[in-house]
Amino acid sequence: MYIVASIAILVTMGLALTRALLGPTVYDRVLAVNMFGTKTVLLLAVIAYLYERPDFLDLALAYALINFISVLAVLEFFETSRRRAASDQSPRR
Amino acid sequence: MVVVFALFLLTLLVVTAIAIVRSEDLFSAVVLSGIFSLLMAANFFVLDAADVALTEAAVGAGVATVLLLGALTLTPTRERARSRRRWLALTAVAANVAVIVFATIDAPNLGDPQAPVHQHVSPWYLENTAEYVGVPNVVTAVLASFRGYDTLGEAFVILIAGIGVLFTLGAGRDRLLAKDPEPRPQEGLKHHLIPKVVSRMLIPFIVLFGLYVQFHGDFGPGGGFQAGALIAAGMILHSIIEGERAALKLMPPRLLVTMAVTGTLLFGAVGVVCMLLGGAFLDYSVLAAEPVEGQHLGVLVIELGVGLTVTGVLLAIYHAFAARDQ
Amino acid sequence: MHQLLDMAVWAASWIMLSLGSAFVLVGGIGALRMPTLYTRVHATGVTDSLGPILVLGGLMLQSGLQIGTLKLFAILVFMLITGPTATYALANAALLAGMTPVADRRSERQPSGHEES
Amino acid sequence: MELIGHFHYLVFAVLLMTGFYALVAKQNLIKKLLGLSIFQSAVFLLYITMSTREGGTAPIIRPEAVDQIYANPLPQVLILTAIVVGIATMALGLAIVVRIREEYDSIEDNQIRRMDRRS
Repeated sequence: MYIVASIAILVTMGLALTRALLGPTVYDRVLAVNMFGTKTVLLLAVIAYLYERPDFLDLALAYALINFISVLAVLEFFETSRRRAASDQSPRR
Repeated sequence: MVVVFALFLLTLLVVTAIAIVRSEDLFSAVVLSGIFSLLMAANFFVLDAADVALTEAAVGAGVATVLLLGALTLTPTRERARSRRRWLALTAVAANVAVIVFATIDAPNLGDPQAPVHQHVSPWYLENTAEYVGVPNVVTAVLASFRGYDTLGEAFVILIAGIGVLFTLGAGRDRLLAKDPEPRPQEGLKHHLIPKVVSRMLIPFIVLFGLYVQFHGDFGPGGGFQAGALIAAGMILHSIIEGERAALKLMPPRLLVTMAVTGTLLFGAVGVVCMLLGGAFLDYSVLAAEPVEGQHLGVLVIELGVGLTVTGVLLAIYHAFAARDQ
Repeated sequence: MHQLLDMAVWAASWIMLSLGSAFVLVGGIGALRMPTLYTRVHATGVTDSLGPILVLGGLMLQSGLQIGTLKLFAILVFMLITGPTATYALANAALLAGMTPVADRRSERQPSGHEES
Repeated sequence: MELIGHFHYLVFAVLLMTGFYALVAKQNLIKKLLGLSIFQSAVFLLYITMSTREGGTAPIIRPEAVDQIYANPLPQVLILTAIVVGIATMALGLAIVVRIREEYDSIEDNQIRRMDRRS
């Protein structure tokens, strides 16, 4: 049963990767990464049970906590580049 | 069955790597490298390397993407020039793949217990860790105690890399603080209410979890390297949300550098103290009356040193990039 | 009586796990097949909350009361907090960059500077 | 079975050479650094592959499990430290790229060389 769940998650990871490769916009790629992250958390949790070592859930916990930092960093990246494009047109030193 | 999962994950890994190299948009390449890191962590986990997977998770999700994005804000995000002598390079690369595959034909199968790697030191480590160091996590024991010299060297490499970054980019940070130290209302993502509230709620938990990983490293997956990266990720989140100036006010550059240097010095000092107490360099058995107690103490202290170094260096590096673009 | 309860918990956990896997898979298919960015955000955003609830809930029922359950609960709580935040941040970034949500695929507009060759 | 046992080595070879290709053929300096990190990851993968043992589990001793097989801790220790060192050195590389961009206003290898020759 764990195996069925992990196969579903793995297939979803494959689909998310396809979306990340196809694009078409950068936001689609970021969406795919975020989705990939949540699927990784689930996969790690399920495999920890499959291996019968639930003490390895620390790993899934770490991902659950810090996965969205990269999405926020992307948001900040866009904000910074937009702010800069608005404030000065000249090349920055 | 899990072996089949590993095959699937590895295939995805190769696809992602090729996509990273092919993509002309550097931003997409960086985003894809986030997926690459997730896949690496999943692979490490499937291959029974929980500690390594935790490190990759903490570094890849929390720090690497953010650093790359920080560099991309300072550079153009599109690749302009076409590849040079593409076919020559492709032929050379294909030939090399063939050579490596040929060289690994005789290599032992995956998980072969008769493989030479499993014959020499590792059985000794696995059997005697409980007796000599007394911690369940053999990886931590080998890292901190048996191969302490190596880890000391790595800590110094990290410190030196951090110093290098500060020498290359550092001036901008002092300029930022000297020019206008007060946090601005427009800075960071403060005007996005939901991320702000959620992050303020999460940052304590990330740091708490980092401390748990730091001090629970003897018993479960964890240790100084992972904890340092996790805590750095938490503080980077704080900096993304509240803005660069607020973050620098909370943890001034001087403090970060002090943390990094103190960590490595602490590591080295433990070694010297061991020598002064009559043992060998980094032989913690002499630190307490019972050798195992001493080992425990030594492992704890040097993991703390490593954690301090990694946190300090990673945060200093992040701020060096982030303050540069202001 | 105890046996019956165990059976019920066991069955419930398997049902949750399989339902969760189904939702996860549906989310993946949605992310791939939906026509525009915002519909894709919708597909993944919803299933990224429901899938973990069911999968991790199923695992929790499997493990019974132990430290692992607590960790699973923490993972679930953090995922439920961070997932929607990430989705929000992403959709917000796209909206601010000038991508308008449209119902028709042909009129999907891509802002200059963000499309790729 | 032979193929499954050696698939990791194949992936190692392909990843290593993908990274190497980016290093030698791409002109963009950040792309070169990404290639370097892929190269590095390939080596990590090889080491971790070597550390696994059939029927084993991660080397965290469980006293209650008798005759449990554990993976080899030594490669894991080496790679664990190498990952953090890798990110620190990549940051150093990125810092140098940023400085190059500030001096030359370009991060393309061939353009930088051209400017060097002209001056």
